[in-house]
Amino acid sequence: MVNEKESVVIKFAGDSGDGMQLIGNIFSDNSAIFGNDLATFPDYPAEIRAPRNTVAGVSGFQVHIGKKRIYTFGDFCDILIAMNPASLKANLKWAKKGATIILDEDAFTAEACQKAGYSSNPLNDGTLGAFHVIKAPITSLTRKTLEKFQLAPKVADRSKNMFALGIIYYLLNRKLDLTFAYFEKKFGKDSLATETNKIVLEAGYNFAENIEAVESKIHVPPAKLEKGKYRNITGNIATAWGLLAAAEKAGLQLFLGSYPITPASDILIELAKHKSLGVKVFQAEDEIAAITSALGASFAGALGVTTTSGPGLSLKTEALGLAVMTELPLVIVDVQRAGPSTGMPTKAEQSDLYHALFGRTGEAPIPVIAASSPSNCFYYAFNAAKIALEHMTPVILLTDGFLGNGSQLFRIPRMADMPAIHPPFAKPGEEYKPYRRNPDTLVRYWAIPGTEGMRHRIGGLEKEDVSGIVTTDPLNHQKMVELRKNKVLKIADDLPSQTVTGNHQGDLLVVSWGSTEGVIHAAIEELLQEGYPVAHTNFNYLFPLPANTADIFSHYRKILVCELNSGQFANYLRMCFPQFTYLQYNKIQGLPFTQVEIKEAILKYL
Amino acid sequence: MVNEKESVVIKFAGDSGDGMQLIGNIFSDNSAIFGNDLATFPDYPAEIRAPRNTVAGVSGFQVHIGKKRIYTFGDFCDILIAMNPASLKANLKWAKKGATIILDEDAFTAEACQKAGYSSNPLNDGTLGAFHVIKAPITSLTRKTLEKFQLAPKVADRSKNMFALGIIYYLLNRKLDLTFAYFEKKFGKDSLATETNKIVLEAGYNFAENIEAVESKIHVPPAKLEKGKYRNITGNIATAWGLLAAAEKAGLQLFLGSYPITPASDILIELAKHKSLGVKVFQAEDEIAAITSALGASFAGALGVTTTSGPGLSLKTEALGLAVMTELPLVIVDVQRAGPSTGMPTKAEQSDLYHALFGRTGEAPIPVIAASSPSNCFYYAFNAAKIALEHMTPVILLTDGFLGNGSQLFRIPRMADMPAIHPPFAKPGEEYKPYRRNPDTLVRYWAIPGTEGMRHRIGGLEKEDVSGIVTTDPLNHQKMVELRKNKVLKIADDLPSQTVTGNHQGDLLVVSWGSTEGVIHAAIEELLQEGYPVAHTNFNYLFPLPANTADIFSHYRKILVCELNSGQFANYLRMCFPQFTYLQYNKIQGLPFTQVEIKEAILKYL
Amino acid sequence: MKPIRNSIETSPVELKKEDFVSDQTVKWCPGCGSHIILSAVENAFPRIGYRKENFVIVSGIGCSSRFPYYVNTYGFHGIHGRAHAIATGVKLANPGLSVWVSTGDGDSLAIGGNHFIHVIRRNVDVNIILFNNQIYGLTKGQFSPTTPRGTVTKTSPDGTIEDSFNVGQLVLGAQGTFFARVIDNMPQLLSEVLYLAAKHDGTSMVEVLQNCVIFNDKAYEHLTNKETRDDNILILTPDEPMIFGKNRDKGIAWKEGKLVVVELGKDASLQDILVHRPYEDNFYLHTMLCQMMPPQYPLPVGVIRMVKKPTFDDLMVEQINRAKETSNIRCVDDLLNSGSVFEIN
Amino acid sequence: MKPIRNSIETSPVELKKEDFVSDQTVKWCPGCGSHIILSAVENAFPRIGYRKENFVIVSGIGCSSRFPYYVNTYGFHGIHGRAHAIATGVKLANPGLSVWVSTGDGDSLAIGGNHFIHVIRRNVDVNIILFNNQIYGLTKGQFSPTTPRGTVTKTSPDGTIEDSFNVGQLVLGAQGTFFARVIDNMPQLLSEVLYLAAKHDGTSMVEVLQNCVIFNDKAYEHLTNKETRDDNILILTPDEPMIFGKNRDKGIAWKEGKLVVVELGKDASLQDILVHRPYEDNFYLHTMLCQMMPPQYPLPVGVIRMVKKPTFDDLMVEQINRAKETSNIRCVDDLLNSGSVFEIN
Ligand SMILES: Cc1ncc(C[n+]2csc(CCOP(=O)(O)OP(=O)(O)O)c2C)c(N)n1
Ligand SMILES: Cc1ncc(C[n+]2csc(CCOP(=O)(O)OP(=O)(O)O)c2C)c(N)n1
Ligand code: SF4
Ligand code: SF4
Ligand SMILES: [Mg+2]
Ligand SMILES: [Mg+2]
Repeated sequence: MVNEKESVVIKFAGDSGDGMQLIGNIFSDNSAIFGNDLATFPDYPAEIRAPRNTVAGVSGFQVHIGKKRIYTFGDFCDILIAMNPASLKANLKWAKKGATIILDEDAFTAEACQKAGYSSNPLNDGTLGAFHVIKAPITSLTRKTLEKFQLAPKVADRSKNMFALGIIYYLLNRKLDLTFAYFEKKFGKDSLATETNKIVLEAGYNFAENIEAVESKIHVPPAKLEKGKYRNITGNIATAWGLLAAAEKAGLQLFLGSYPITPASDILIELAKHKSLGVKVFQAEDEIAAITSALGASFAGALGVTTTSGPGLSLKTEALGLAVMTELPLVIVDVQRAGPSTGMPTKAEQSDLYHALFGRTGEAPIPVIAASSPSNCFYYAFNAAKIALEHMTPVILLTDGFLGNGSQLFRIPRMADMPAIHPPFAKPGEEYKPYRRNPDTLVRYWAIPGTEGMRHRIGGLEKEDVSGIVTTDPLNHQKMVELRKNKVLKIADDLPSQTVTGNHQGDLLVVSWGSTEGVIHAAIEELLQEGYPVAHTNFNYLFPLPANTADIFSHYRKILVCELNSGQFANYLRMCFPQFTYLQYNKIQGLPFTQVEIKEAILKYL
Repeated sequence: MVNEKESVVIKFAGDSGDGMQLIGNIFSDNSAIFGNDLATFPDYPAEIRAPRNTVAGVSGFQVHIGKKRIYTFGDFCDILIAMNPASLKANLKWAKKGATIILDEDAFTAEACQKAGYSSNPLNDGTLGAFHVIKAPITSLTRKTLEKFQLAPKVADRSKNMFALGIIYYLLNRKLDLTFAYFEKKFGKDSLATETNKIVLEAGYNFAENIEAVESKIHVPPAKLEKGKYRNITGNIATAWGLLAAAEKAGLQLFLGSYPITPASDILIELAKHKSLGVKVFQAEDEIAAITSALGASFAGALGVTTTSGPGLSLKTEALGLAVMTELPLVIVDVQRAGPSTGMPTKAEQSDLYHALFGRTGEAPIPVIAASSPSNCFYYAFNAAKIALEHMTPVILLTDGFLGNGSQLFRIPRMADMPAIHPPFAKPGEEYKPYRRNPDTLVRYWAIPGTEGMRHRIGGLEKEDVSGIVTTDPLNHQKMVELRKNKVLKIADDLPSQTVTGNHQGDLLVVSWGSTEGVIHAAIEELLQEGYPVAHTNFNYLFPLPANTADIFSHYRKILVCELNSGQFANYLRMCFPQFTYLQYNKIQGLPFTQVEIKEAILKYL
Repeated sequence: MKPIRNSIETSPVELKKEDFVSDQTVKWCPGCGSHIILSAVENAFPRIGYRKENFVIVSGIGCSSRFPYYVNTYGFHGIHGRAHAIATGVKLANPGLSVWVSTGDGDSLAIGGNHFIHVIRRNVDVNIILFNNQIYGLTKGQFSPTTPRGTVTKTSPDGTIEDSFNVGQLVLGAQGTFFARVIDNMPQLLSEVLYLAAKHDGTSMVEVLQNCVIFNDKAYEHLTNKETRDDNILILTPDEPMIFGKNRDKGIAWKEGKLVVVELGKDASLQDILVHRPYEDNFYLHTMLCQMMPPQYPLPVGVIRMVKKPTFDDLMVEQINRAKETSNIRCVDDLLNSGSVFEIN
Repeated sequence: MKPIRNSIETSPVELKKEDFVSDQTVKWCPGCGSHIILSAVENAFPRIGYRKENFVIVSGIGCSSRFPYYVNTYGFHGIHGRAHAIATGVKLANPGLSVWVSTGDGDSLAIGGNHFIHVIRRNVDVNIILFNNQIYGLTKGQFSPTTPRGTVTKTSPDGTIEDSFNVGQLVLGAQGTFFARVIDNMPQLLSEVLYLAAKHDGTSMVEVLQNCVIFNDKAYEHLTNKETRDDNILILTPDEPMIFGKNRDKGIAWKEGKLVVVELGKDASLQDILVHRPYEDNFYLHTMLCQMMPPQYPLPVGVIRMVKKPTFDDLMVEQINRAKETSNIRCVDDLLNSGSVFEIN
């Protein structure tokens, strides 16, 4: 029997070494190719290999697949795979009532249970009473399946994850062939790894079938997606590709200066793979060298980019000021994590906003943009670069660990359809003055070293309007401060209008920015369906704000700002539009909002 | 004849090498000992020795002395000493109509006039028609006076400044003896320098007397100051001494980690002189080492301090987050200068406020305090340290170049009268938990390495409440974020109430913070005398704000926030008290407000 | 070994390894070289003999920088690259503490490179254990400034294009007074070296070649593998000739201004073999020892250099004491009333 | 000298000093050593022969870092300590530029120390002129990392308590391929050295001992004063014996693994005198030359070391070219459609 469902959330959980990320990814790809919309999120410990069987060491991967549009990786799961007691302990609270829980029975030894913090074995003490439990002796069956290869148990055990994946494939009524092909591509057609993985995957599938693990298999039909080519993509990879796309579109070389930091390193790692596109990737000695080398590259005519997370962004503060003064294009990507200080590096929050908006000495306005889904990281990275290049300014792009590591279906654009990028190159032949500006946009012109007749000098000292000569003239300083500010404010002219989901006026407008868009959108859709008079607007352009922002706000009696910090955007809105009153809903736990939380928060104010 | 005056502003101006700072200081000290209240401000070029006879190379020193209380170093001067055409060019706009201008006639060669940007000689072309001009052949008379010593002209010329000072002494009816004593103390009783300085000073004095330079000499009688001992002090020295005082009062060692930067270096230089007080001064390799060494010193049980200006503060950003997380005492002094980036290092403004309040990644609240006069730098530095030590938190103290380099009379306190400082040392014998808190203040206890029974580890990762064990528990993180915030907010309980000058309710409240206090106060006093219904409140405690702030604001129809930036404090107030509307008056020119500007701005809104 | 006696207070009772074991679960990967280093430290500390409250361990960020949590001392887990500066502050503020730094090749030589060379130049009396695994462990496998040229890592998919630092060479370039190198599989030698580091007045830099089993496994295989290690390693002992090899039949000798490997009994006799003198200020020889490496040479381990020079912290205290003796400003009241002061009555 | 021919485009016309003189007033103090350095650069650049638009000068902050304003090239006045990183970005992004850095002892060795050792280690092809006046000039006279121990300055009223860096020694410790030292009163030699620096592929570090007349006057008096200079300076010429002295009667020779000063005709003959070979990779000899200083030795000036090693920028381009040849991802459309992609119709 097959039971059709709109959407399903599956959480894979095991020890750090159990390979959960791998099967999570394989399953996601399989779902994507099958045609489901999806969102994923990995959730791993700070330690590289935390001690086995401890709650701190649990590595998880959540996938939300659907026939309908999927906006989040899901609050609670329908299916939980727990490879040991610690995984169960850490994740049971995230399982829906009645969820299916697949366990590796063999791992539930008394010792492991105790290490996980259980005083008795949860398999037998009623803990799982409310769930549909599939106890599978995964370890022993995996070993048995591989008996003929005479592998050491340690080696054989590495395939346990495939056994679990096989069970899932059965439950979700999936075929194995695409995954077989994947093994062949990855390990080679005739390799031992291909063979063992295939055979264990199949064994898991058969096991589930044989024990009739479920009354009815689940079928999540393909989503009705817009026509086109798709792929599953993480926010970090989308960011990297968006930058590559912008450089190509602008006809410039992409230069990345970066220093590794969780959760931003993957952008660096991704770009380092694409030398064939001409990108120059410089892993610097620290974040200061990363940003200043990128600024040097911009001076030399490249699209300079630097990528980092909170502690690294802090270190770039001084150079941001230099970028403001020199009015060179530069993209700074901050993949936010939970702070302050080292904080909780593998957890995310939205608490770098203050720094992005205000973290500079002197009057140093910098545009701030936030992506709001893994796949739109591509477009916002592209736009950040476009704005930086066309307005000759540093631009801060905020993403976060949820976006960066999470994945989503991405409809592949054609480069021909992407907007053009026109950097304001100085015109050859004309007399060049480094701080002469386009009177409309207030943007100065870009003269690339090596160009004849345009030798000039720029730097961090205050410069005379037009000529760029160093000066401390009082009125000139005031003028330059204002020019730099107005230049950035004028970017608003190029921004799309801010839009609203739901009622276009009324009682309550929910305001969000960045990665909370998905979950709030999902909650709002539900509330609208339930007949509540709500509306939602999510900001991607934070500074300057879209021109129609105040107009939108003026149509609602209440404005509720939801964010994963203590109210930084709300406070910023109080500065920008003091005429409105802002309610706040905040969470600072290193976790995303759940749909339930958002609904509750909204209902409180309705 | 002697003409009595309430107050006089004198500006000494010359080439960088002309020794204007020196005679400015000698004259100020002389005035202080004479009993005048006073304020001074040096104003020198960014270049060490800018090219001679250029406007860019002019070095100035302004002194405002009075019988009445002096709040500013004066908008416009009554007496201008101009040692060459460039000095005249740069400063004439700052001379009151009818001011006395003393010129070194010899320096007004055609070449020098041209270099200064004069097309004709201002001595003869009517430029000075509105002034009382004293043309003195200072160079030639100085050389002549020193003829008998057979000095090279270059050497003799170094005494020109004393000739000019002699003229001033005559004009202001001063005796020479105290200054003679000063020479003797500085150069030795029988040294050549003492003799030449004396003789030139006297020659200047006699010259003025002989030519009957003025119709009537000016007498500024001593001010009616409160009983006590006084001295003239700059803001930077007052800051250094305030820190020394706090350390002594707390019974702790003072540790300064610092890296030189204009205009903050003088604090470092001053503290390096006072090793006899046990202060440990560490000139670090950069600002990051400066702040982290200071934080290490605090961990080890000292009062850790770091001093800097804008670019340096930027670099300390990451370590500020660490100080927030470790909850150790630390004072960060930022002597603000004009930014952004390198900006105009020798000019000042108040534009680091955003960074002080918001320049951190993650949720990282740090108290911010601003001194508002050179002499009260002593008290606010003391209080910054007291708050840091008693509340176990980093504290940012904002001063600026005007305060740091400017001087003022300072009534010398007795250490016995300074408030006690009680750091929350952990009690020996009790079980120690690094993040256990005093329930009233939320302050954790301080266990100094070396203490028996209190070994513990702290750091930048999020820690479990009480135990301090590293954890990523979601609710713990939220709790810790809130505890750190509330701890800082509770500091407001210890702050003095915010006070108001002028009407206690009514039409217009002028709001300022930091170094603009004096000039605004002076303007308000005049307006009050002229019968306008105005009031003024100046903030020294910026975060948290004094508890009665909103109450004060609620008594006025209009609130005008004046600051030397584009409106950072005004925006901050919009966040804190969105119920009020704020008008703004801003200036971003590297110059202080003048009294006239402030009055005009206020009158516009009255 | 005897407790070290200097200005740091020694423990009145004899301490044991257990006195330094913390109650925190050690979260390094099973098989990580760091476990052995931890154990060596726990062995060395009681032997050093200071009161247990007088040990402070400071670190930056990295797998290696988790170290302070695992030793029961005062500890400060700092921010990335800044351990040396924090430690400098701790030591200057309180010279009665025995200050240790645990750091990684990224922490000390990438982001922390400036503090690294400056703490060494100043000769602040701190003891540094540099876990050199030639990789960024905590961030999962990017190359570091000690990763050999050409190595493929996550961020160098085509191999790195830069030479790595030779740690000892850089230390000596920055005028280091103490440099030792140990491999993580030599706990005994490490513990001994740590003792000597503690005893040394000034900055002691102990580089430990540490295997990262996850992201750079077997980087030191040729130095640890039973087959090859004896021929690839030269264990330095003060005042002993530099002899090595499975059969202890090879040695290091001078030849035309260069060091060469000779075979005892074949092309050299015992007298030809250089005797190791770490305490003689022979910059060139010590640098050469730092630079020697397989395949041409064996890798020297042990203390390569320990020479005397005044420490920054001692001199700071001296200047203060001298000022206290000579100045008549003895308290802040004196200061406030010094110089040009006048009175209004 | 001939124009340098490499991948940087040479000027089609012969350039003159005037081509590089900027229209800005030079604002250094009269008598400052920097004026001479400026003049030497303006002399050297035309001889180097590149198109004038291909020169870029990058700097940090300090008196020395005002340099870019005074030379008519593309220029970037950066922030304190970061010139090397900015210059790295400029060169990597556009290898067709001749990239120069002007920096001070504070800028490069205090705050910028980390970028200093890393640019050298990577051997990025930039040319660095380090104005070493042993003081922070622009901030008015605090000690720097090159200020000799014991010096009284504004921030060391009782004398500094730290050894200074020896620039050459640090450069070699960081694996430098090119190091030269010149005194600011030798414009000719400087101009020649700058030419060689430009010619060198890799990081060229030129230390100029520069007199700060205001805050550290006469720091190099013994090296510049007519009486003493000839006996205190050894001018190095490639392939020439190391002879010096007023009467050119002294030389440098080897003795028991050490360098010694010998008197020609007295305790040595011409054959005993070492011949200078900057291009031979003799780390030890080159380091010794860096360390030699009066009174025991003369101070060597000129190019001490220039050895070959691949440059970072060349290798980066090589890897990219190789990738372009081999990869089938040739544009972003290729990338977007690579790997696991599916289509909805
Ligand atoms: C300012 C900052 N930049 C980057 C990081 C990310 N980060 C943490 S540890 C590390 C490198 C660790 O390498 P290493 O010092 O060799 O330590 P290991 O983990 O190998 O012991 C990096 C880049 C950080 N925490 N802070
Ligand atoms: C981040 C930062 N810190 C400090 C300063 C102040 N500062 C400017 S130049 C300088 C040192 C200059 O010394 P050096 O590099 O030797 O240059 P010199 O002026 O001697 O040529 C310092 C500390 C600054 N501009 N920026
Ligand atoms: S990642 Fe490497 S260095 Fe880090 S704990 Fe694991 S094995 Fe050790
Ligand atoms: S202060 Fe010194 S280094 Fe700076 S310009 Fe003047 S003389 Fe030259
Ligand atoms: Mg490492
Ligand atoms: Mg200098």
